Amino acid sequence: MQPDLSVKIGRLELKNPVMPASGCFGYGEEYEQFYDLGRLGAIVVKGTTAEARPGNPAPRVAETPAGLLNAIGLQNPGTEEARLKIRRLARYGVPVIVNVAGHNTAEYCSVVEALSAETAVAAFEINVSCPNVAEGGLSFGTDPRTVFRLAGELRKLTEKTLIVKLTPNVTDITEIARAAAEAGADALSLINTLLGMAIDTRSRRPLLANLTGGLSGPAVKPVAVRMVWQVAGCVDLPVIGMGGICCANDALEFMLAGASAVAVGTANFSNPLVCPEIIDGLAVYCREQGFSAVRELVGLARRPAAHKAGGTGGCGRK
Amino acid sequence: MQPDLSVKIGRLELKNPVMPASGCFGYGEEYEQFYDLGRLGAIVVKGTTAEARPGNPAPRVAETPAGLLNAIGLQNPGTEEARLKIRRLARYGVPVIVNVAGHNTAEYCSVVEALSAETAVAAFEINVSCPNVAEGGLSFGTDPRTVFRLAGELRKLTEKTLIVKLTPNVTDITEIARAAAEAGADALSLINTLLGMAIDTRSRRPLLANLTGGLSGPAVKPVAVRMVWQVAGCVDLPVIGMGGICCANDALEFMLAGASAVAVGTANFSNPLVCPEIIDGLAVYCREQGFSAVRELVGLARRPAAHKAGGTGGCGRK
Amino acid sequence: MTQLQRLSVRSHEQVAPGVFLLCLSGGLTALPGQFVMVSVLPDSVPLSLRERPGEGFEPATALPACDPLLRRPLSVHDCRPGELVLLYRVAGRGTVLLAGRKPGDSVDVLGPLGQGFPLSASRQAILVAGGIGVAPLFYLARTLLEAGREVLFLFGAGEQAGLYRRRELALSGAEVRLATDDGSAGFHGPVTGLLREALGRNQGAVFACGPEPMLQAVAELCRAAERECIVSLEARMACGVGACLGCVVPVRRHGLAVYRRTCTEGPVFRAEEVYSCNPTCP
Amino acid sequence: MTQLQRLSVRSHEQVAPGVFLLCLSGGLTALPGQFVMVSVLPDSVPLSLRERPGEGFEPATALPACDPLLRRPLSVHDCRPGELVLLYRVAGRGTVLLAGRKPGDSVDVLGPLGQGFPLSASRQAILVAGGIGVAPLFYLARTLLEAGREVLFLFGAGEQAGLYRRRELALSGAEVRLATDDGSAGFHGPVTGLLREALGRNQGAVFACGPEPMLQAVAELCRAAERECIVSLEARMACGVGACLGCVVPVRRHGLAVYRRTCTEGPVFRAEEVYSCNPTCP
Ligand SMILES: Cc1cc2nc3c(=O)[nH]c(=O)nc-3n(C[C@H](O)[C@H](O)[C@H](O)COP(=O)(O)OP(=O)(O)OC[C@H]3O[C@@H](n4cnc5c(N)ncnc54)[C@H](O)[C@@H]3O)c2cc1C
Ligand SMILES: Cc1cc2nc3c(=O)[nH]c(=O)nc-3n(C[C@H](O)[C@H](O)[C@H](O)COP(=O)(O)OP(=O)(O)OC[C@H]3O[C@@H](n4cnc5c(N)ncnc54)[C@H](O)[C@@H]3O)c2cc1C
Ligand SMILES: Cc1cc2nc3c(=O)[nH]c(=O)nc-3n(C[C@H](O)[C@H](O)[C@H](O)COP(=O)(O)O)c2cc1C
Ligand SMILES: Cc1cc2nc3c(=O)[nH]c(=O)nc-3n(C[C@H](O)[C@H](O)[C@H](O)COP(=O)(O)O)c2cc1C
Ligand code: FES
Ligand code: FES
Repeated sequence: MQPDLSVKIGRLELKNPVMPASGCFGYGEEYEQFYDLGRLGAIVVKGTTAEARPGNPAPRVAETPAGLLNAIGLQNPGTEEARLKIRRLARYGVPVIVNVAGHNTAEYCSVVEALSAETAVAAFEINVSCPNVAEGGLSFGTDPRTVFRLAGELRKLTEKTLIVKLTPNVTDITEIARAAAEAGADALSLINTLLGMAIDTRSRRPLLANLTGGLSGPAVKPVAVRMVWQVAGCVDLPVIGMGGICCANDALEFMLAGASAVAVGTANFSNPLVCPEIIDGLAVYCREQGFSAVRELVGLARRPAAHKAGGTGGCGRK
Repeated sequence: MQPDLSVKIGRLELKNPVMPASGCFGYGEEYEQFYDLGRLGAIVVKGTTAEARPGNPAPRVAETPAGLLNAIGLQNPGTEEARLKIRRLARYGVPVIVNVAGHNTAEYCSVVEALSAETAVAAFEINVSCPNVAEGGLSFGTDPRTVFRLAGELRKLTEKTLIVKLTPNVTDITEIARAAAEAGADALSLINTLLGMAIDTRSRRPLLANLTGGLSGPAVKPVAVRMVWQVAGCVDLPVIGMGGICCANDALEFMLAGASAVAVGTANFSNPLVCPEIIDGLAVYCREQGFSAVRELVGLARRPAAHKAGGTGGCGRK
Repeated sequence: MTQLQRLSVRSHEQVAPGVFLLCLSGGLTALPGQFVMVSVLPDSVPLSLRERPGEGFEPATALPACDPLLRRPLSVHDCRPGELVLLYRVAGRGTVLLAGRKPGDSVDVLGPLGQGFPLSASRQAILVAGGIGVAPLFYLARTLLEAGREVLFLFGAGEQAGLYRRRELALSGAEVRLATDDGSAGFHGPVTGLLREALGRNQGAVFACGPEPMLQAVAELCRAAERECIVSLEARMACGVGACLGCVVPVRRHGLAVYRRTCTEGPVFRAEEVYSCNPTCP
Repeated sequence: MTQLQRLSVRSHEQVAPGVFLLCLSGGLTALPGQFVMVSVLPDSVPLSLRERPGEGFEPATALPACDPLLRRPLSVHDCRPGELVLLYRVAGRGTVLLAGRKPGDSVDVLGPLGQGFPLSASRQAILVAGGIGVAPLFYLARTLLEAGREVLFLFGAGEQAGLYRRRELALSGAEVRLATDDGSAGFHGPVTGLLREALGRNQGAVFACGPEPMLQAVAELCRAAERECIVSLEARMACGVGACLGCVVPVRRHGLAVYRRTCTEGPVFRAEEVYSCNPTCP
């Protein structure tokens, strides 16, 4: 029997819980050649701002141990060109989630307003990691009051599913999560990248032209799983988990910690087939472990008695 | 010509900038069999509390991509037994730094007071990542006022070099760094571990009995280098950099970012000889790149014009 | 004395599905029950700056690979002058990588580590292995037999294929009794089903290694029979040398529950110390 | 069409200290100037769940290795039906690992990627290579020669040992002129020292690949001589397919400075577009 992989994110129904993460999949064009994008649970497009943005100077990426630093700087074609690219994606019959970015509240609002009536758009994911120009460049996402205000403004502008994407660069992520929930977000996604830096010991300069960048990839997975665990435990909203997912097993870690769906970013770069492979792997896991629906797994690790099979692998005496 | 590897941390003179990180080297006993500990720049011992602590239940460690999660829970023999172990280390003629932990201010004070007159102790490193019982279990190190008060109390109790060890689990590490500096710390060390979690998809339970643990190892290096860069740029105190250092090249990244010395933790586990190898590697680098003293490297990456040799490795057009 | 060495792969064969016998040449002298920490990283990766000069790589770039980060603990399966033998089951990423090592490749080994089995003066001994738990008991059996002891080796597994190295065991001179859960070889049932009878006819101490439930059952039978019982435990390890305190197990000593390091005070413990203790007691 | 394939190592030899020629067998058809993204992880590591069933590994444990995380971009050095050849210099962790691959091992290759060299109708062409920059120009030379063009190949390096594959180049029928910084072979000085004279006697477009300062000097000479100049660039890449926007280079198009992706719109660019542009202009 084929396990049921469908999940719900607010009112959004996904046929499976796997989607590419924003900024790691462009507008889908590049990965069409590798597989039928119609297999995905959803497609999250590149962070979109009101007007086109050129992005940061190069070098923009640097490899780190099991990780990637990037400082793309929100290069994107602006809302109107993004609209065309999003419409093009409609052919796959998969919900398209628009990642929204801005340097001030007005810019976020303008993107959401412009695309709110667009039928090709299923949901908005609000990237609150952007530097907040009004507050001296600290990211919107580090202050619960700012997140509350921003999410509240956007909530008024759209009936569509509103997802707030949290930054991990904070002391207490639950505080921010609660602020987003109280402002009316339908779901939360996490984590965005951790702020990092790498230095080239030959040139003795930072490897990125922007000096610092965002860390993603397997290296950050334990931090991401911990934050999903914390947020899923304190807020009654569906969570989309991400950060270092490379295989079905990683996706399962997030779902067991409490994520209803997962996003896969950096892993697309090393393995363009990673998303469909994870979808297949989740089905294999459900079958082998006796689950008829993948949503039964959500948050299972939170319940001490939920051992269905297995054991501790002979390790650890409990 | 042999390059000069000596560095200063406040009034503390180290013959080279390399020391094992607290909790990763016990009290030195285990690594004596591999090399002469007298080669080290300093020795930082296990986090020490007033009374002996049993630590957390097992499993206490879990491997993650290029990283390690640990939840040892401050198992240590208490101040008086630690004193004997520290005296034993005096034979190596290397400064011994005592890492101090506690659940409340009184406990930190009692450890520092008890060991302040101990000649075998060269400095105290204050681990402010411990849960603060008085403040509901959030770590001391996440609130600048608490750090200011704690460091201020300890400053009154000792003339010895006082190092405050910062936690990376904060929104703005420079705020905490400034608080420690204002309270009279002689130096700062960073980073302690990032809070993380891993879940076993077979047992569907967290891999650590403690649920969450501290992430260390190469995975965290970009976050650590970024924080050293930020702190060295905002506070006029020597910084001891750590987080994922595995080889001389990694140590150099931290020094170029602004660290005056480095500590090596997790890497000792995979390579017991890592500390002397890094010391040798720093000397090789200085010779090859034409530096007569390693301290010339401190913060070099902060100065755009400081390219002495090399280039960008053919990559990046600047 | 504990050393860090690069040993060379002499032979490496799959003795059962997913189970490998790795023979390394090199001078490491270990006692039965001791273990080593093996680096699973491919040896083409330079481990440090030290190894680079003259190889044509640029100094600042040929960095250590760091995933998987930790060494893997493996028991000494056999040890003779100039040869170290390991028997391991592919369990995850690390052992998958190790399984790729070919004759002539080198393997970075830290050891010997931990306490060996205490060898009492008794003329007889009962060894109880479950599956891959045979790994350290094989060397113990050979050592005891060479010292002229009588060895009764009880060996259980899920199915016949899990009774690794049973032929070599039998050839060594031990009296081998098999048990399988599916009845495909020997006694149909758990290996503890053989132990009751064995305790009747062999007066030696019991040495056991295998899955946790098996160890508990063995310990319980020995306690009831007032027989000395020694178990070899597993624990997740980071350093393997006693520095990280990651591998502790709660044991009862002089009536007090304390944590002991599996890598240093273990992996061999007296069963009564381990199984009289609630895992979270200290 | 871009594909993800596992190709098998046919041969792998060190042609100069730290420089390797890797011949892979398999069906990938690329144009001169295109490149591939190569996974440097040892092939003993299962890349995904998909590959595991039936291999005896447990499903949830044999996870992908993830360090080094990214594929490495390498130019197509030569390409014939059923064969793909790469020429690379060991530069860091990734290429060290790749250098460990032995005949019979497999290598995971994504490609072909990027735009090839534009082949104008001109009867002649000047190719200018600096060191490892010979990698893509070798295939270009062969292709041009087979199409009956006249190829003047200017090849510079620090010393003679850096003139990789110069004999094979000469055998291919190109007119090869060498230059070394230390005078150990050919002209004593930079390869651009040969270009001025070459521009006089060969009317074809100039195709260049090599270190950044060399490319700038070549571009400058061509601009002065009003000769068409095509350069192949390097940039740090994450995805190689155009999705991450990590590999951009600022170029001037229709008077406007814009970022273009080296992996998709490049790696081959018109020199005047690249070198008329301040790196941070957009
Ligand atoms: C003292 C000792 C002796 C051992 N002797 C043998 C032996 O001779 N043959 C054999 O097949 N196995 C033995 N084991 C178990 C062996 O160490 C694990 O199977 C192995 O570490 C799994 O590594 P992996 O990367 O394949 O699995 P993963 O699950 O990917 O490993 C992830 C992490 O968990 C640790 N880990 C996973 N399972 C275990 C386990 N059962 N025990 C301890 N750590 C574990 C790994 O070392 C690694 O750090 C022994 C364990 C100990 C503690
Ligand atoms: C389109 C293209 C074609 C190339 N063709 C060849 C070729 O045919 N032969 C050859 O020897 N080299 C070629 N290079 C350079 C080659 O990609 C790098 O030398 C290689 O990636 C270094 O990897 P590493 O792990 O050994 O070095 P590390 O320095 O450890 O690499 C760290 C990271 O930086 C990247 N990186 C480092 N140096 C470069 C560089 N010069 N260019 C791009 N990325 C870099 C790596 O890909 C990796 O992501 C090409 C580069 C590009 C962009
Ligand atoms: C190259 C790159 C570009 C990214 N761009 C965006 C973006 O535009 N908006 C956003 O919210 N997140 C962006 N991210 C963050 C990812 O969506 C994701 O949150 C993060 O990378 C963690 O997931 P991963 O480890 O699977 O990559 C980007 C990440 C990368 C690597
Ligand atoms: C097993 C283990 C135990 C640790 N114990 C302590 C401790 O007692 N006190 C402390 O301040 N830091 C402790 N740390 C943190 C390290 O000192 C260091 O800050 C951190 O691990 C980052 O460095 P690394 O990546 O080189 O390990 C411990 C780390 C590990 C891995
Ligand atoms: S593994 Fe580190 S103390 Fe045992
Ligand atoms: S490498 Fe990703 S866009 Fe070019």
